[in-house]
Amino acid sequence: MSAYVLSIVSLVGINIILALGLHLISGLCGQVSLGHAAFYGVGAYTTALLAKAGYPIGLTLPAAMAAAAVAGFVVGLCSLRVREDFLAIATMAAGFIFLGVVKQNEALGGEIGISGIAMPSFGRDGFVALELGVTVLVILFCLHVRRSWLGFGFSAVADDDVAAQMVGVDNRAYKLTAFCIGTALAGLAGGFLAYYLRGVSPDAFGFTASISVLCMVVLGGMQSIAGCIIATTILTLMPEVLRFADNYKLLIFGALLFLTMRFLPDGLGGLFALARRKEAGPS
Amino acid sequence: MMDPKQPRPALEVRDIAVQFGGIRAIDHVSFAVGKGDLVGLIGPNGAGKTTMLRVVSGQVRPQVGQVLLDGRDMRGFRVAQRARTGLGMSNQIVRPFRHLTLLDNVALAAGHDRTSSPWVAIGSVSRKRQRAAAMELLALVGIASVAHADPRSQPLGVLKRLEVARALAMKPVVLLLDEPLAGLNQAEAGKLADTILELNASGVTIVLIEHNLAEAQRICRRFLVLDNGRKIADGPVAAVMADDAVITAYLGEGWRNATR
Amino acid sequence: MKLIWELALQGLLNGCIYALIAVGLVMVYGLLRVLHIAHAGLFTLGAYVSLVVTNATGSLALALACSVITVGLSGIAIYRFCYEPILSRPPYVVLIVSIGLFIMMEEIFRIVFGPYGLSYLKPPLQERFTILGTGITAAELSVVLITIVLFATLDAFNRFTRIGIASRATVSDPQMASSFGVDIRLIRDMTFFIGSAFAAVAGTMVGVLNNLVEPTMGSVPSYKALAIIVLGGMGSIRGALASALFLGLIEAFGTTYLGTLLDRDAIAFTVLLVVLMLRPAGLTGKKT
Amino acid sequence: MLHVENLVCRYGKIEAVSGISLDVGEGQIVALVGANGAGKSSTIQSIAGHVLGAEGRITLAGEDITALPPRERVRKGVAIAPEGRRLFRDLTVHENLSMGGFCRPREREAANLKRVLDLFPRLAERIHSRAENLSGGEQQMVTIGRAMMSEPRLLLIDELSLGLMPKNVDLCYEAILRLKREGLSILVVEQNTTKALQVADHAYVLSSGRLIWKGTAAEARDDPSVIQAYIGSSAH
Amino acid sequence: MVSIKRRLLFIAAAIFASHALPAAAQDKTPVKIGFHAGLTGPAAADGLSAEIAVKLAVEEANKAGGINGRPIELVVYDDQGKPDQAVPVANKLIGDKVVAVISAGFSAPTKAAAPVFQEAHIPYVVAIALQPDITKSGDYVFRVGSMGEVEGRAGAKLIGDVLKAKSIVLLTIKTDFGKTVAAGLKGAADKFSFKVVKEYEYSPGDRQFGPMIASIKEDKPDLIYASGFYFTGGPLLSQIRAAGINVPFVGAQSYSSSKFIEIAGAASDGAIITNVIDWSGKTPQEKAFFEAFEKKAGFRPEAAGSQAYASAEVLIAGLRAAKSIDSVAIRTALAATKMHTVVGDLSFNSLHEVQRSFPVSIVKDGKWQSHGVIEDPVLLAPPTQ
Repeated sequence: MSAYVLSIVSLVGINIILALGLHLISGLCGQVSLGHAAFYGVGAYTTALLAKAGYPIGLTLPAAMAAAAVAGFVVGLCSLRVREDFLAIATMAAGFIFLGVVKQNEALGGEIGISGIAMPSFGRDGFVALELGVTVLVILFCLHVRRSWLGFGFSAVADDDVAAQMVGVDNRAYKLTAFCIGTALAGLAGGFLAYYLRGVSPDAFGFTASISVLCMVVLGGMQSIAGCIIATTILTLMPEVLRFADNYKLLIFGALLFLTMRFLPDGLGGLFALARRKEAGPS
Repeated sequence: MMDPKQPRPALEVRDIAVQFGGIRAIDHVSFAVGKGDLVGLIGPNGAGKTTMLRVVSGQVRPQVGQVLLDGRDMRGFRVAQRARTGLGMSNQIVRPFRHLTLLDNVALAAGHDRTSSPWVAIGSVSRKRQRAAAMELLALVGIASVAHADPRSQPLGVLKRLEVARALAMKPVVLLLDEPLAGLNQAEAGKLADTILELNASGVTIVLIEHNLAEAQRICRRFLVLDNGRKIADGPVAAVMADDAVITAYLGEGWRNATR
Repeated sequence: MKLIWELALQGLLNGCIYALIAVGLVMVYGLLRVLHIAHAGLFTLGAYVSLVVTNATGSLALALACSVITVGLSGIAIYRFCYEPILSRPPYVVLIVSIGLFIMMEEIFRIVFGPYGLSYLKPPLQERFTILGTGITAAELSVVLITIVLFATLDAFNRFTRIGIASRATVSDPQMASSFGVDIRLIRDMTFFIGSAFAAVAGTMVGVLNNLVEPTMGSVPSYKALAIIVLGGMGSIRGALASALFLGLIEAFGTTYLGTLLDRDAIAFTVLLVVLMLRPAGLTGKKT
Repeated sequence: MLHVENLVCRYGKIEAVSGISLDVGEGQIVALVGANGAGKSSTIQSIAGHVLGAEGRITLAGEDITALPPRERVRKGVAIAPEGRRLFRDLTVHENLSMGGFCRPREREAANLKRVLDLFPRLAERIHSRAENLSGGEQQMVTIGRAMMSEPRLLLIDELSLGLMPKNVDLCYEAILRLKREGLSILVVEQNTTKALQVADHAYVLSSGRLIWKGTAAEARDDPSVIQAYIGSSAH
Repeated sequence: MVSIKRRLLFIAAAIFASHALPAAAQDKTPVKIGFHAGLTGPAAADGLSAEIAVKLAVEEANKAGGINGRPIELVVYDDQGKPDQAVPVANKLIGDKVVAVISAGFSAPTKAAAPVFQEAHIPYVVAIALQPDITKSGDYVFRVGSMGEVEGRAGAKLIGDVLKAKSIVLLTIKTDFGKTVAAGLKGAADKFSFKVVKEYEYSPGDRQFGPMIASIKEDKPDLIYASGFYFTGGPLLSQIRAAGINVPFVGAQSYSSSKFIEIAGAASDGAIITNVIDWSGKTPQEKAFFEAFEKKAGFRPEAAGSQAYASAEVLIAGLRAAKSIDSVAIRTALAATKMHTVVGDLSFNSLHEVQRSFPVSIVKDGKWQSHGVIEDPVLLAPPTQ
C-alpha cells in the first residue's frame, strides 16, 4: 500500500473512532451533542503534551482517553439539567469554552499549538497497524456495547427516558456513562490524530469539526453502527474522491448533506433497514 | 385500612400533600395497601389520582409526607430506584420503547438486575433468560403471539397489556396500573380486567387507577376515592359506591333530586 | 467613566446587530421548533444583494428594498422546500438539513462573488456625529435607529394587527388558531419572510459598517444567534432582543476586561452555560 | 342544524369512535355524556375538524362539511370551546377574543365583543390580562367567548365544567342557556351529568365509542340506566 | 523621513540561462512540482491568489526553457486549510513523484505536511505559513515567508527608528501569526525605546471593534500597531478613524492586499506596513510580475501571491542549479540560495528560515506605495533553532 493510501486509511480509522464515540452518545443514548470535537481536542492535547514530555504511546493514549472522559463526565453532569435543543446548545458552548481556554493558554501552545511529536518507536507502518487494530477493537467494543445490557439500557433512555426509569434503568447514570465512554473514544481518536499530524493546533477542534462529526453520525442513521462507519468513510474520502470537482467540492458536500437528510431522513442506516425489509418481504 | 392479617403493608402513603403553584393537587392523603390486595384508586377527572401515582412513583416530589414501599421509606429514591425496589408501574398513555420488539420491551424490565448499573450492564450480553421470562409474561397477559412485533404496529389493546407485562417483569411488590383499560373496547377491557384479576389471585398486590368503574367494581376488593385532592372514601367496593359523597363527586351536586 | 459609557454604547450597538439577526431564528424556532442555521446564510445573502444593487444603482435605499424582498422570498422558499416536508422528523434531522443548506449557501456565495469579499464603491453612511460627547458614524446610528424602529414595528404588528395576533396565537396553539380560521401555512410563510427580512437588514448594515461582504460572514452569527435564542428562552422575541443586547454588553465588557483570559466566543458561551445551569429554560424562559 | 352520520375515528389502529350518529336541532342544547374514554371528545373534535381521517358524514344545516379543514368549518359556523380550554396563553383576553373572530370581518368585531362582554361582564375587567393569568372560571368564559366571536351557528363545548368551582359552572350554564334562547345550537360534552341533563334538550350516552342511549334529557334524568352507564353500577 | 538605503543587488545563482547546461537538453520528461494550499474553505482567498502566482511562475519558467530543457508540471491539491487533509495531500504528492513541493497553505496544514515531506526527503518550500516550528521538521523544509517574530522586530524598528513613536498600543489578532509578531515586537520594544502601553487581542472572526477602540481612546497612544488581515484590518482602521483616533496605524504584510484599501476607503490613507514586496515596482522583474499577475488574476498581488511567486522563483532556481532531480542536490542548491526575487534579496539560514529585508509600504492616494525599507541583517536574522 502506498503512503497515500495508508494516510487516508488511518484518517478514516481516526474518524471512525471519533464518530463511534458520538454515535454512542447521540445515536445509542439519544443525547445530541454539538461539542464533540472538544473532547477530540482534549485527547489530542493530552497526548501531545505527554508525548513531548517523552512518554510512550502506551501511556499517552490511555491518558488521553482518561482526560477526555473526565471532561465528558463534567459536561455530562451539566447536560443532565437540560434537554434536547438546550442540550445541543449547552454542548456547543462547552466546545467554544474548550477552544477559548486552549487558545489563551500558552502552556498548551496557545494559537501556535504544539508540534514536533515524534513518531512512535515502531515507525509509521507500525503506527498505522496499531491504529487500525485499535479501530477494529473500538468497532468490536461498540458492537458489544450495543448487544450488551448497557446498549439495551441506552436505547431505552434514548427512546423514552421516563419509561426507562420505570423499568429500573437509571437514566442519569446511563447518560453519564454514554458521555464518558463516547468522550473517551473521542479522546482516543484525538490521541491518534496528534501522532498522525505530529502536532496539534486549536482550530482543528472547533465548531466546524463538531458539526462534521455529527454529520457522520446522523448521515449514518442514528441507530446503525454499520451506517455510522460507512458514512464516516464516505465523508472522509469525499475530499479525495472529489478532487476533480475542485472548486465545487464543499458545495457538493453541503448538497449531499442536505439532500440525504431531506430525502432520506433515517440516514444510511434507514436505507439498510429498507433493503432488509424488501429482501424479507417476499419470503 | 390495613388488613390485620398482614403485618406490614406493601405500600403505605403517609400524609402526602402536593401543591402546584397555587393549586393544591393533593391535600394530606394517607392510605395503606396490604400485601395481596387489589385496590381501585378512583375519583372524577382532576381529583389528583394521577398526581398521587406520580408521587408514589417518584416523578413528583411532595411538599409533605412519605411513601413507604414494603416498609422502606422511599424518600430520596428516584424513579428507577423505586422501580428496582419493587414498584411496578404502567402508564396511562402507553409508553412502549418504540425501537424494541414487544418481547424486548418486557425483557429489558425482566433484566432489571442486569441494568442496575452501567458497570453490570456492560458485562453481560445474553438476554436468553430474560427473554424466556418475558415470553412467559407476554403469554400471561395474552399477547405472546405478537412478541416479535414492532410496538408501533400494534393496537392499543396490545400495548396496554404490554405495559402491564413490563411492569410485572420488575417482579414488583406493588403494581401500579394507571388506567390500563382506558381506550379499550368493552370486550378488550373485560379481558384485560380478567387478566388483572388473575394476576392478583397469583399474589401480586395491585393498585389500579381506573375510570371504567364497571370493570373496576367487578375486580377490585377495595376502593379508595379521591376528590379535589382529598380522600373522600376508603373501603369495600359496595360500601364506597353507595356513599353519597362519592356519587356527588361523580355526578355533581343535586344528583339525588335529579334521579328521583 | 467615559470608557464605561462608550463600552456600553458599543456593546448595545453589537447587541442591536445580534438582535436583528437572531429575531428570525427566534420566530422560526417559536413556530416550528427548528434550529434554522441556514438563517445565517440568508443574512449573508442580504448583505450581497444590498451591496450589488447599491454598487449598480448608487441607492442604498433601493438596495435595501431589493434585499429585503429577495431574502424574504428566499426564506419562504427554504421553508417550503427544505423544512416543511420533514417537520415530523426528529429535530436533529432538520438541523443537519439546515447545516447542509448553510454550507451550500456559503459555497455558492464564494463561487459567485469570489472568496475575497466585496466592498462598496462609495461606502454609504460614513458621516460622523457627536452625540453626548461620543463620536458615532451615520452607519452606527442607523443600526440603532433601525433596530428600535423595526422592533417597535414588529411589536406593534404582533400586538395590534389581526394577522400579528394570529401569528402569536399560532405559536401558542397551532391547532386552535387553525380552528378559528387562521391559515397556518400563511403564518409560517409570513414568519419566514419577516425573519429573513430582518436578517437582510442586519446583513446590509453589517456590510455597510464593515464595508466588506464576505462569503463567510454568516459563520459567527450562525452559532452566536443560537446562543441568543437560548438565553432569550427560545421563541420569545422580546427575550431575544433583551438577550442580544445583554450578550452585546457582556462581550463588550468581557473582551475589554477579560480579553486576556478568554476570547469573545468563549466569554459569551461561558455566560450562556452559567445561565443554562441556573435556569435550564433560559434567561426569560418559563419552565414548561 | 347538525347531523352526524355513522362517525368513525381512529388514532392509528385504535378506534375511539365506532359509528356514532347524532343530531342537534336548531336552538337546541344537546348533551353528550359518558365515562372517560367513551369517545365523547373524539366525537366533538371530529365535528370541529380536529381529527384527521374521521369517517362518516357530517352536515351543517344540510351542507356537507365532512371534508372541510377546521378553518373552513369555523367560517360555516362551527365553533369549539375545547377541553382544557386551550386559550392562547401568551395573548391577552382581548386578543384571544379577537382571534375568535378572525374569520369574520373586522368591522363586526366590536359588536361581537360587546355581546361577549355582555354575556360575561367579568371579562371586561380582565380584558388586558394575559390568558394564562386568569382563574379557571375566567378562562372557561374566555373559551366560550372566543368561540362566540366567530358568530357560530353551532357551538361545541367540550367538558364545560371540568375543574371549575360550582359557582363558575352555574355562571357558564346560565350563559349557554341565554345563548340557546338567542337561537344558537349547542352540543355539550359533560362529565357532570346532572348539570348537563338539567339544561339539555336531548342527551346521547356513549360508552366505549358506541352510542348506548339516546332520548330527551328529561327521560335521561329519570332513567337509572343512564347513571349506570356512567358509573357502571346500580348505585341506587 | 525614511532613509532609503541603496539596495544590494545580488547576481542570483538562478539566472543561469538554460542553454548553459547542454547535457540535460535531451530529457524532455516533465519535472513535477507539487503545490498545496487551501483552495476552498476559509483559506481560499490566499490559496487562490498563491495558486495564480505559482502557475504564473511556472509558465514563465517553461517559456524560458523549463528546468534545463525539461518542462515543469505543476501538481495542485487543495488542503482545505485543514491539517488532517494535508497529510493525505502530502502523501499523494509523494505518490505523484514530485521532486519538490511548494506550500501556500496556512500554518496548521503546512505544519502537518512538513514532517511527511521531511521523511520522504522531498524539499518543501513554505510560502506563507508562519508557525515557528515548521522548519524544525528537518533540513528539507525551507521557508520563504518571514517568521512573525522577525516581522515583529522589523515593525519595532519601523515604529521606533522611523516613526519615532514612544508609546504604542498593540492590537494582536489571535492567530499564530499575530501572536508571534506581537512577541517579536514586544521583545524589541526596549531596543527601539518605545513602550507598549497596552495590548489587546481579537479574533479573526471579529469585524466590529467598538469596545476595543473605546478603550484605546483612554490609552492615548502615539501609534497603533495592529496585526491582522485585510478583512479585519480594513474595518478596524476605518472604525479607528471614525472614532476620531488619528495617530499612525502600522501593521504587517498581511494587509498588503488592495482589498485593505478598498475596505477602509479614505481611512486607509497613511497606513504603514512592513511588506514583503516593494510596491514601487522599481526593478523590471517586479514590474513584469505585477503586470502579469494583474492580467491573470484581475487584481494586484498581495503578500500571499508575492511570496508564493517568490517561493516558486527560489525553487525553480534551485532545481536549475541542482542540475538533477536528486533530492539531496536540490536541497543543497536551495540551502545555497542567494538571489533576488520579487520579494527582494533572500537567502536561508541554517534552519532554512529566510533572511531578507522588509520593504515598507504606505497608503497614499488610495494605493500602496513604497516607503523605504527596513534593513538590518542582525535585527532581522531569523532564529537558528
